[in-house]
Amino acid sequence: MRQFLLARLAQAGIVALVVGALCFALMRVLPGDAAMRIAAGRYGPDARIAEAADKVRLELGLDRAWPVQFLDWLASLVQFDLGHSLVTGAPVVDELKVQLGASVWLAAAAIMLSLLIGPTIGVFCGLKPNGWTDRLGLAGSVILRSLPPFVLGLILMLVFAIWLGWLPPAGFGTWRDLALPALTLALGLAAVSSRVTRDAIATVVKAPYFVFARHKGLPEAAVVWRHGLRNAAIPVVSYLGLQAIYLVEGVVVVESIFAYPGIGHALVHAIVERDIPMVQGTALAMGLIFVAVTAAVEAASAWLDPRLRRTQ
Amino acid sequence: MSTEIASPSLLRPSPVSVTRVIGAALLLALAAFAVLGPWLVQADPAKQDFSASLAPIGGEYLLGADHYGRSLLARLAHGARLSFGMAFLTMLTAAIPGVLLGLAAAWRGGWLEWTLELLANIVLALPGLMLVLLLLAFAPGNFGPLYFGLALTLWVEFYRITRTTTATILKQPHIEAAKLLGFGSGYILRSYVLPSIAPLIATLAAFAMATAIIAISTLSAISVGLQPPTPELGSMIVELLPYYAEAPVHVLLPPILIFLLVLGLQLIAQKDSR
Amino acid sequence: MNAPANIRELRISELSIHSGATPIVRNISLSLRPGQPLTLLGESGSGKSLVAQAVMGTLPPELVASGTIRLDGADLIASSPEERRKRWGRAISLLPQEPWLALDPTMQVGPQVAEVHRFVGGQAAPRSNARARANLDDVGLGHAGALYPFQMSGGMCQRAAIAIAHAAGSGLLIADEPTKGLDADLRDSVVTRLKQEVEAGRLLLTITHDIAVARALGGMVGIMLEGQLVDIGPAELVLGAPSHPYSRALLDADPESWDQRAQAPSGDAVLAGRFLAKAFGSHVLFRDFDVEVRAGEIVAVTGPSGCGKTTVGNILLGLVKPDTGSVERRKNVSPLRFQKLYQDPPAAFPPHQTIRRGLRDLAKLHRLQWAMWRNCSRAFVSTRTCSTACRARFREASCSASRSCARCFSIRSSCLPTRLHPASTRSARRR
Amino acid sequence: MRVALFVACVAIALSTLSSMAQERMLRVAGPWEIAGVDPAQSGYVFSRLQVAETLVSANATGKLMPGLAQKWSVSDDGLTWRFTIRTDAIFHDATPVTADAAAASLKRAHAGVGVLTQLPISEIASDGQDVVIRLKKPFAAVPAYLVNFSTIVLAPASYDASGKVTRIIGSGPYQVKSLTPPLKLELKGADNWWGGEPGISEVSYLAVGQGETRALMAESGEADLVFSMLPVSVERLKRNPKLDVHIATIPRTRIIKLNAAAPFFDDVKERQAISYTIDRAGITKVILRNADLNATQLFPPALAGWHVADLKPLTRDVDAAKRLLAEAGWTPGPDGILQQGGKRFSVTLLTYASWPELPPIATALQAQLREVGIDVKVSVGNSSEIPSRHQDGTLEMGLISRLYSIVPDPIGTLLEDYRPGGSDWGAMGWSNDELQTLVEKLAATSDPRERAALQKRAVEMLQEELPSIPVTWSELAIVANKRITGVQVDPFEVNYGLASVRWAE
Repeated sequence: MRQFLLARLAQAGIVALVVGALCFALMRVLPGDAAMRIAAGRYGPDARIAEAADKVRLELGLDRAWPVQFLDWLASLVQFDLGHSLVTGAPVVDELKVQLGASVWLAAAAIMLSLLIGPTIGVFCGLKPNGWTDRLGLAGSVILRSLPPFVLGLILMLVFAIWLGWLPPAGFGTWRDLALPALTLALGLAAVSSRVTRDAIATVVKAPYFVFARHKGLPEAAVVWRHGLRNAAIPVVSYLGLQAIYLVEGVVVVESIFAYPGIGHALVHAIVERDIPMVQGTALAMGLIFVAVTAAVEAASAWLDPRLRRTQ
Repeated sequence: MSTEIASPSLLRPSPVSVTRVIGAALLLALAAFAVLGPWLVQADPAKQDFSASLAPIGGEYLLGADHYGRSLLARLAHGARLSFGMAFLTMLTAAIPGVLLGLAAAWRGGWLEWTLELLANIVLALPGLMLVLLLLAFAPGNFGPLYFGLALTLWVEFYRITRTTTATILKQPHIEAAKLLGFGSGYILRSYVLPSIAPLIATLAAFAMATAIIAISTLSAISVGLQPPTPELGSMIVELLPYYAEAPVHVLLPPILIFLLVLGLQLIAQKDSR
Repeated sequence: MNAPANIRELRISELSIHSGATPIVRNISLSLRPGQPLTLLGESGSGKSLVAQAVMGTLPPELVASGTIRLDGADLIASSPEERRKRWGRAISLLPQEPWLALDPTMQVGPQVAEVHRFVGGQAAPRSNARARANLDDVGLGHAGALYPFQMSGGMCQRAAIAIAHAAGSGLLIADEPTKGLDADLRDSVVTRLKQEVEAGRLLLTITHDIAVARALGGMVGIMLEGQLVDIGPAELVLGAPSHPYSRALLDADPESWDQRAQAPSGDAVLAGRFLAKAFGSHVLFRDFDVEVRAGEIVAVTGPSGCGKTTVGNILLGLVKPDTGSVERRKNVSPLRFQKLYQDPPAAFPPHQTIRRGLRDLAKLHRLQWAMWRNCSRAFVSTRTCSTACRARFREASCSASRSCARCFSIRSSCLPTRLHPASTRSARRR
Repeated sequence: MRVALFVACVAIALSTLSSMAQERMLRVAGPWEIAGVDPAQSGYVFSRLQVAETLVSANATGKLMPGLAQKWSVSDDGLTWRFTIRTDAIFHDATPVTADAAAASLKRAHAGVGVLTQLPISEIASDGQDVVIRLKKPFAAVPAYLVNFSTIVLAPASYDASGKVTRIIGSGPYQVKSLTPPLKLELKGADNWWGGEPGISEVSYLAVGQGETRALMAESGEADLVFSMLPVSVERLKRNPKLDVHIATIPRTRIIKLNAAAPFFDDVKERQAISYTIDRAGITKVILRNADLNATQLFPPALAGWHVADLKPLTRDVDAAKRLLAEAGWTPGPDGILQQGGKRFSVTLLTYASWPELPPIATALQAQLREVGIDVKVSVGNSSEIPSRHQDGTLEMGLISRLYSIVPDPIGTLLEDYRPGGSDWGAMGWSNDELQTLVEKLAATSDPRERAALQKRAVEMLQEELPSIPVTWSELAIVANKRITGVQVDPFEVNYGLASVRWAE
């Protein structure tokens, strides 16, 4: 267990370093005048950007040699200081707390909802492959996959906010606000996870231990519950782990349509506005989340599948 | 219990499954629409006619017109060619290196595998959106960085799946037997490993194409996609979206094309039920 | 619950199984009574497993059974899927082949036994657990309740499966190839267990290709060939003085009845291992192991499973590196001339390639005359012993008709001028 | 099926809970995000939502009104302006608004990047109850500049030791209860605003970037007051019996910024031809859904004195455009694109998505220009690319949205945009001595009648020369739920008068 943690910690360190360096390098080589972009980001499109950019350049020391800037970043990183956003001037850590925090909540809610929807449907589809439930499940999954998230979001808003009037179309802060964006994401996730689950269940159903469990005389519910779900969950969990990572950053459109202050939104702004500390901080946080999620997936897989515990 | 007796369905030549035929027909029809459509539909997809703004379906414009009065049929045909072509290209660009690197990592192991694993993990840890946006910053509005950026984030999945599946296959006795019989690595990978992983890769590829199209539309939604007046299915949805209340069917036309593509791919890639 | 439900007779009459219009099993009639187990003996593809499936009610939907199967009067063929399913565990239980695959890999063995009491017997959880422990104790696995299947040997899994089949207390026990993949010692202990079940009053229907099992179980023996029951009668009679020519051929093919092969004069050493040692982790398999194989010589390495027999073979073939020691091969002998026959022959064929294609590629690789090979493979296809099913499967090597594969495999290896065939456990028993 | 049922149950539970949670809070939604607390960055949010105030304010016609300064005067030489701070104004931290505090805020604004940097200021000081601004040369529009949001007056406690704004302590009717950048701001009524108690004491502002979402917030009743509606939603919202839609034309014009130094646009005929090519009526009808926004000249009617009613309007005339282009030496090439001396008339139109309607208008312009044989590539980028490409001279065409009420008097913007050498958002590679003299004279003149003539002439010149080509004017559409009354539309977007909004009974 300690070894596992240490290895994870080392991995996190490597990820932090590489991600930071990579972002820094990429942001450096981007064409265009960073000061101009920062100025536009700060003062908006009506401002006198060129003049503001001169001030920005001076204020931020963007003229310094880039190794100096990078070492600066590293030195502060060691003290857990991610610097200040070049655009808002607020500490990057504070911004991340709000935006990454909001995104993580959203992602968590989405995953929870998708777990209720996707695998449940997947199990019913997988128990009778090619039955009508399965075909319906396939159709639903394909429809949800072909709708871009903003279209799906709009449809949900129309249904839940306008037609039924149950939920607010946008906003954040309460769990009512979380419901629609989370559902939008969850449906997108469930579209795939239901198929993954369906395939996993269909495989399990054919497995000798599942057949034997039936031959033992167990009622079907017990067979599925005790021998089907756990075994089918193994591939589903590793799939969901990957999804969770895509989710935290892949939600930018959902965030903007639901006016939800997430990290995707922040990242897009930070990149467009050349807010290097913000991009680095975000990428770093995302990298660490990636490490954490993979570790969690490994732990969950090991819990589900005793065969994996041997190797640890 | 039945392993000892040949299941009778194996006695007959296995019938090509109906769903696959439907899937293939669907894909063929879409491919024809994408390839031939732009030639058959004479209308210029960029020609505007304000008097025909949001013309209804079935009138003078067969599939209606968008808010600028541009023929939606022409735009869909050109858009299908571009979107499907680009998705296909993205998928190939992701799949080929992904599969090859996966095979290499599983076959050679050692430092090569270690390095590739690290690389894959870094790419996974880097937000994909960031990669695409950064690449796009070099040449805004161009296909090149857009599809390259998407491929760069998508190859990892191919790599990971190929590596793990190949690793399990390579442990099986028939590989060992082939080695003892003197077959070279090229032959083993080509004749033994590739056929085994092909169905999985096909499924992944289907998903990757859908992902690519949706990703491009998502990027259009945050105004970093392709530039007007390029007819691309994703950006068409974004353009038409504000008119959802007046012309809901118009908005849904491009998603319907995407739906047919994903459905076709899904049907064709679906695992045999047996 | 463990006392078997009282079933007096299983009577199969005129059982035929068709796939479309093609009969696969024809006119089987037999009956089973307490105290008198019945063993169906036959080759792969002879249809014996289908008979068991028909009794169990698990025939694939494309197969149609006709005739009657009466279990104390109830007609099994006529009953609905729900009725059949109700019988599982309660009236009929099945001892699966390859029990290490039939046990849930993610669940400890104890609960897998206990759930039978819990869900089939309707017992409360603590009571089910206690009974499960007793069941496991009965088969000598009292200590193993907390183990996962992957932590157990094949024999332990087999015993666990027996405990499970036993737990529900059904009146009829069907054992489908109960000794598949087990070595001689384990085989004997499984047979002993089965005999105990018979003594406890259960009906026992055993499906096997292993004559030794049939002999040991006694009772009645039926011999199946191409879907027909060609011979049936008391074991001593059928196995001792077979009347049917096929029965005789089958018995002659049994390794037990093989003639002792005269030891060929020993030539030079073709292959030798000196001071071999191998350990997996902290588990030492062997140390200072010496072995030498001379030309014309057959060397057998025997021992219980897990003792490192296979590893020795792999070391000699160069597939595994020994921790210490060295392997010497005769000079100027191509490495291709050291080949291996596999324990599980089907697994040694690529699942996505036809055997013909594989052989052709092999011929091309070594610049051999394909014509000669073609004959060789044709010869194989036309052998009478290769059943219909098997012939169809010849197209796809994914067949699990293992003997056919084994034969096929021998052809493949023997086409190369091979000097050494380390053969794995199955043939290691041959002396 | 079960899932649907479950979702339905959850939703029902949610809806019942939600109705209980309804508070009497004025919920406002608008497109602006709050990037930071610096007044130059997001002072407009705090000004519009009446958290902070400026010395001078403006009414709906652009007439200057007293704000924190109850009166102002200028010395005879035009070099010294005195603004007298009202005595009853109090910051939200209960300290009084003094001339000292106001001067400090203005000094900071002057040192930063706001509009004050454009004034010829030599000194800002306080003198008793007066803020004194001394100039290097006379400048008539100083009070108008003090309307701008970057000059909001904040309490001394708003700044940290280095002079950075850390929080907003203003003097308006609302004070900040909580701020969650970049999307949410919650306000509560200030205890003793000099203008009295606000009608609704709790306000929450949510930044909603997506226009469709804003419309849905209004329709669902989740927001009481929604700013800046998409043109397509306006008609639908007008039909909604629960909503009131208010529309005002605002002093913002979408113009094509041209590089008059480029061979494509160096001839005034070429610029006029482009103007003739543009189907302004079509664009306003189809994309903006409001034919009144057809920009027949640079300034909209709302800008009194700057809109010249009898000016010859800019119209569409494709034949005239073709003729002018031919006169300028452009002949159709084999591919239908005009060429001159082997050079194709192929240009890049740069625009940005900060204003959602710009890319669609650019797309329309692209198709229209193609009709006369001009090949336009549209490039949608970041707003900074326009000034950036202006600076390095590579810009050919840009579609921009120009605000003429950065100070309520457009002279500030004109002064900037059409100075010699041009400016980021103004002319490029174009200068005109006559206009320059006119504008400078205007800047120093405060007599209205004298100004009117000068203004008219300036507008006429811009119409003839077309250093940048007006395309459409802009409107501000506000949707208010009928639950509330007293909503006003401020075309200058100085403040939205939330304090006077009441619950309708």
